[in-house]
Amino acid sequence: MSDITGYENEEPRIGVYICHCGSNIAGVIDPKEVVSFSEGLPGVVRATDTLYACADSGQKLIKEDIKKYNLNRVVVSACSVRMHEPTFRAAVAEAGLNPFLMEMANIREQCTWAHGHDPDGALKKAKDLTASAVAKATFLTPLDMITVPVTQKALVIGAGVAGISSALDLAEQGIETILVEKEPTIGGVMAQLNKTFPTMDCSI
Amino acid sequence: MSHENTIETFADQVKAIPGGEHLEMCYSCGTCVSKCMIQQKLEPEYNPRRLLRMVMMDMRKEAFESPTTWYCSQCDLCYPACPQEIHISAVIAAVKQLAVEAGYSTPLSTVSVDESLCAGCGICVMACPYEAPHLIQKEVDGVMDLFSEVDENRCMSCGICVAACPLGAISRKGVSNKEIIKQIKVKKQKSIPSLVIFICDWCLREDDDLSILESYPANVRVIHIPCSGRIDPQMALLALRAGIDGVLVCGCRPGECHYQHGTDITTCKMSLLDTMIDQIKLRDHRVKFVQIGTQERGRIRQEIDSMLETLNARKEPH
Amino acid sequence: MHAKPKLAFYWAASCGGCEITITELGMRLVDVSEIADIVFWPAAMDYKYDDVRSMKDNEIDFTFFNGAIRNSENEEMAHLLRKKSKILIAFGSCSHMGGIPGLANMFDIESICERVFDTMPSLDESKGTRPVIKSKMPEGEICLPELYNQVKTLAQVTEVDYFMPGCPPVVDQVWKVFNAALEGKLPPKGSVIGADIKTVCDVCTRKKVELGFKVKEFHRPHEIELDPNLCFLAQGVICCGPVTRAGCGLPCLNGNMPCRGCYGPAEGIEDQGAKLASAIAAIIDTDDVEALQKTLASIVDPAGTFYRFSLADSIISQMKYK
Amino acid sequence: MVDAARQSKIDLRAYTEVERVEGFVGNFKVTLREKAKYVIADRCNGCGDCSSVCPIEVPNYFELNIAPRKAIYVPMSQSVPLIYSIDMDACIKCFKCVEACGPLEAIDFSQEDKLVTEDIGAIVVATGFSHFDPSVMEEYGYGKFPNVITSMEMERLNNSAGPTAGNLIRPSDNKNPQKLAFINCVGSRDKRFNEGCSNFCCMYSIKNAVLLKQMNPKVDITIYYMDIRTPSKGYEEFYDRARKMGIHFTQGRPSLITEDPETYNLYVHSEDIALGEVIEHEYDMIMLNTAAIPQPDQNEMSSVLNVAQSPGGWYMEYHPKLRPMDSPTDGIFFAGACQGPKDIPASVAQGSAAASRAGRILHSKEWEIEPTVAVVWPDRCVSADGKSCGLCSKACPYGAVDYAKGKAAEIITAKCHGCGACVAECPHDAITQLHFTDAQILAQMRALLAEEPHKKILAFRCHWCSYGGADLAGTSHFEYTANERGMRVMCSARMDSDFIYEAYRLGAGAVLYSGCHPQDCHYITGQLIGAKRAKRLSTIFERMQMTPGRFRIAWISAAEGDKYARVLNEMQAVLDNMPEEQLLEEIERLKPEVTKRLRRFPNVPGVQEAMDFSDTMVTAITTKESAA
Repeated sequence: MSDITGYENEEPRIGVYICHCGSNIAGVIDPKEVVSFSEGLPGVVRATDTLYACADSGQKLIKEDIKKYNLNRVVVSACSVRMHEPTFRAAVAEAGLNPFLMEMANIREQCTWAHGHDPDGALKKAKDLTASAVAKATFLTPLDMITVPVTQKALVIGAGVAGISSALDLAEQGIETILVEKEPTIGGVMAQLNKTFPTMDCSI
Repeated sequence: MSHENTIETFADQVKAIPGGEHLEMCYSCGTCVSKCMIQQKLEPEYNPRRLLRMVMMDMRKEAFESPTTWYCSQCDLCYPACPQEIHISAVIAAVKQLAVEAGYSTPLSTVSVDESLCAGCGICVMACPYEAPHLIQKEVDGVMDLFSEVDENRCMSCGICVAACPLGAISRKGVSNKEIIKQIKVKKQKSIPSLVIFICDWCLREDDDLSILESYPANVRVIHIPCSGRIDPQMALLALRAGIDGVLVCGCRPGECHYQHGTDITTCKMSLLDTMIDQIKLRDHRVKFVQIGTQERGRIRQEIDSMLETLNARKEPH
Repeated sequence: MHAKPKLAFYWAASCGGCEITITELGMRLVDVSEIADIVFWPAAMDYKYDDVRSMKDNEIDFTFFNGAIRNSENEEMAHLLRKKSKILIAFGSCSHMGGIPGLANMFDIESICERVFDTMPSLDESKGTRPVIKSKMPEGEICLPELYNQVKTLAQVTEVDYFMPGCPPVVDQVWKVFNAALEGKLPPKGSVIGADIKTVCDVCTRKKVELGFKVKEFHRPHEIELDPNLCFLAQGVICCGPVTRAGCGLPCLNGNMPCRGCYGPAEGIEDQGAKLASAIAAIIDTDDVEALQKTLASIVDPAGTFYRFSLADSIISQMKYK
Repeated sequence: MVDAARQSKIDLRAYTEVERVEGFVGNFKVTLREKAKYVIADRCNGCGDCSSVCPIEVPNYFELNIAPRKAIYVPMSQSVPLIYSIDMDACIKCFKCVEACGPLEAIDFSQEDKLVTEDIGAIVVATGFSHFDPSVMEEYGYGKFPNVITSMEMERLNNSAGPTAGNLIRPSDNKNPQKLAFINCVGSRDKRFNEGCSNFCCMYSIKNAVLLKQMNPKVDITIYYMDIRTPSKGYEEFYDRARKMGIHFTQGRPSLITEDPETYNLYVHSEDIALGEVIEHEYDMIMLNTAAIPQPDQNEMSSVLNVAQSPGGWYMEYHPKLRPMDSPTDGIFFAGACQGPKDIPASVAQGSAAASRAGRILHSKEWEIEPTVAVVWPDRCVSADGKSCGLCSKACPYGAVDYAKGKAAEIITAKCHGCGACVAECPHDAITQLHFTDAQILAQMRALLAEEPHKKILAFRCHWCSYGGADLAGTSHFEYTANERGMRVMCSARMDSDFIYEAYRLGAGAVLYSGCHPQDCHYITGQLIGAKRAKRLSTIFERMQMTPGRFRIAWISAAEGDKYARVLNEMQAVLDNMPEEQLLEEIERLKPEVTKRLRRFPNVPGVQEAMDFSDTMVTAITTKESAA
């Protein structure tokens, strides 16, 4: 069950990318210091900084490095996973790596933006977060997305102006749509209005 | 670090004083200006919204010289009304504190203490909503004695202390005991009851209501006082002893007093007087205290009419 | 040699405490008798009213009249002594302001009789007894003085020259007044004598209240342990000191009890209770308007507390009997 | 409206509520409650004969309760569908309606609510908004002064289909008002009630003023406003038009309305900001433009749908800029004001946008979901040995564990949402979660606590809420201590006790255990499991006499960036208040106790390797750092 334990005998070859995010990160800490810190971490064969990791140039760099350095793990120290995880997953996938072999460290929202008053502390934290991502990356395993079937039927809850237009759009796309309204009539607040701006036509 | 050396702005100074923190939340809606009655009743230049603006724009001198800085009596009608929940009176108090530190002083005519009468009992210290009076040790004729001293920059001239002082040692021009007693004069007519109305300057917001007061004939005497807290039970009783049939004291609804607690203190006074009158079984309802809310347009007429009716009924059997 | 000045002492509705004060002069009374003649003093010596009636008008130089006017006898003697005296002094709280008997003005005479003769717990049974002014007895008709519905001060029935407050007036003040009277050094008529001008607070040395102090609940003196060095008001105990004339020498305060107000209102105060109510109301914590009534309710018996000695003299009492 | 009823692909279910939503993207099972109408829909022809004989009158919600309806009713004559229903709370069962209906026999008193289940691929939530009740604002006298009404009430009074057939009258005396005022921002942009701007009221009041002015150019209309916000196309021009028509605009938020007790006329007290003066004007009638607020049942719906709410109560979108129509739950989308106040054009636009987002899924036969699911090591599961356990099955919020005594538990992958509750709950460490394995998490922790661990605050955050909260703290620049070291798992249910013990064994200064608020949990009941465990841990640490505050539990939503910063700063203060030696001494004192509780731990597959690796990692970090 080595795919579950996550530790494969394959020697990890990790690429670490420290994003400047313009001045968002680099304005508080020096990304180069994080790069030199990362260079000595176990498994790291490539560490570098980039002005915008999410930009085409940044993604291109990662993709090229994967080939050039034969990377099998990628760590991106940049922003929140809620922001760019899909971007970098797609990037490594394009380079032929399983997308789940990419790990992010959030050194923007949860570091430089929150610790602008303490650049030294922020730098320490950025290093630790990057090391932590490297550690996790070491134990990452390739995963495949799970595919589920789709019931081709929509439910729209609420038949006010938004619900009605949504339901009409779905229906006109050919999708069976249930439009549910808790009151005895549809129309919502709009139906109660006299005339509506800016055209002053009747609401119903 | 760069921000350690920044010059402290006026706004920074105000915000550093407790209560001043929310200054910059103001979005200039003007609610405070019209909720407050000072502009209409006392000082046309009064405008808290503009004072806050002056602070934000670093207009120190203008703010220190603005009547708004000095006239706010911290009644806090505006505070619960402020949609941004700014404690406006606290911000103004912060400006005033800075103004005093800068050597400015109040333009209000404030109370003064007659030391030959003051017994140093401390009642005024407890009564004042603004902590203006305090007791000081002073040598008089070789003896150390306690006297009350009033910080004029704190005094808002409400006259609560004047009423509370047992010895009449505190007075304010215009509303001293003597000046009020002098006004208690009504042309007495046999069949018509006489009524003295002590009305606070703030409980009638509307001009309509003020004109109602003036609409009564000479048997109704209206005496204007800054706050119902200025009146004490003795004053009411003296009016009765002088032959007046009834005394109506009007103040603001609790929570709307222009001097924070003046109307509540009057409630206490009048309620104690009522209890005592009740205790000696003198049930003739000749002294009444009413509290009028800002939305109670026209209520003053009802109250005067009902008082006159009561007094009439009392006269009839004789 | 001039004739010795003549002194008279009389007690109307009173407890006798004022008389005891005079006896407390002790050996000093002997000094008095050296220079003055005591011509009437029913509490100490056997005098008859007729002795007074037989005097010439203004024959007595100084009459010290103590006690309130409760009945027809009190009033008759007040008029009589007025007539016979050059100077009539209301001596002690009762004749000055009605005193403790004056508290009876909270009730009418019938309800008082009902209490005394019908419902008093110490009575075995109610016999419906009431005082009768004239009753026929085997020995003949006998008379009782008529109880009045109102307790009055001396000044309310006759003209009074001086008022000497106190329940009772303290001995030193009595001695001072005797001396002043006998030396002809009394102040203008109508004055309060044997007392100070300012209030008890003025001479009280207890630590005064702190800035920002307000009372949430009042206590009666027996309900809490009292700090002997702190203002009573600051302890939530009602003290009449702020409105009461000083001159007593503070025996109550020294005994760790608040001032009861027996020396009457200080100079400039017209109505002791009303003014005290005003002062007390101003120190109540009004932050919570809902709780005000509770705070006020903790003042037990306001009329009896604020007007303990001056109810008969108060404006509300006068309004009641108008 | 009529289009929606006519569209053959739309199955319109009025008078129906959503009772339950289960399943996942592409495969939702939705239970609907079709409320009893007591009228058979197929037979009712909408003639209204029943209603005209009904003797009962109750206020009609549709007319803002200013006009009555019968107990058998349609809210308005243009109702869609035009089917009557009986309000059983009002009905006295006189059966006059049955008589009136006659041979149609459409009325059926035996009807009951019906629960139906539907298979659904994607859901668009468009539940709309509600109106702020201004009677709590005493200063405006609504509910006390008859001629102070809300603008929605005015809509009905001014509507040709409304109770007065469009004749605007004032309630006190039925006269046509000649002098009117509108007050904007009633209960909105007001921290006492609703902090946000209601978005459409400026245009809305201008629209009403223009309408009234068109009907009667003589009426005098004033709009009291704080700011006029007309940001969309054509809006500013509309505002111009209103001013040209002579409608007065007064900048100033009224502080008080009073009423003349005889005429019932009203006086508005306001500052005229332009003049800097207090003004007091008399009006016949005043309309309050009340705040748009979330629906009263929005909290309930939010639990039914398993979606979170922003501060203020609106539904929270996945990302305010990038994915404004998406809920955090795949397959559920928002349209219209339920996500925040919107005017009609914006609501229509968002409705269409949500349809398009949903269409992506609904036009596909298959949909991909994240593989971060739970997996069982059958050889470690004691159930296989015939022992009863089943804790995994009990913990699972989705019933995704196939558990039976005698065989190893199995995870039904399609049902698993990947919260990790079963993983952390399994007493035998027989389950792991892909992409969030114990080995991965431990390796991360070791790296974070490599240096001076006693100065660090290890913060466990759930992906959906508290991690989002930490993001928001950053985007808002709410500064907090840089000693925080964040760990991310999908749900607080995944935060294994062993992780916490291990953190203290490694010498962590403090540990934060944080997730969402119970009602916001992305995994239905995941937070409850996490919360229970956290509470248990807290008791244990208390018994160990750990300094209070070194273990902190905090529930922080993605909208509570300020709270995240505050909690971390408070934790830092706890550490700052302890002398360093005392802290180190306490850490050493507790080490044996926490280690004792970790006894099963090294046997978990992968953990030993992670430990070994971490030793090299720690060495690397410390050498690097000391060099720096």
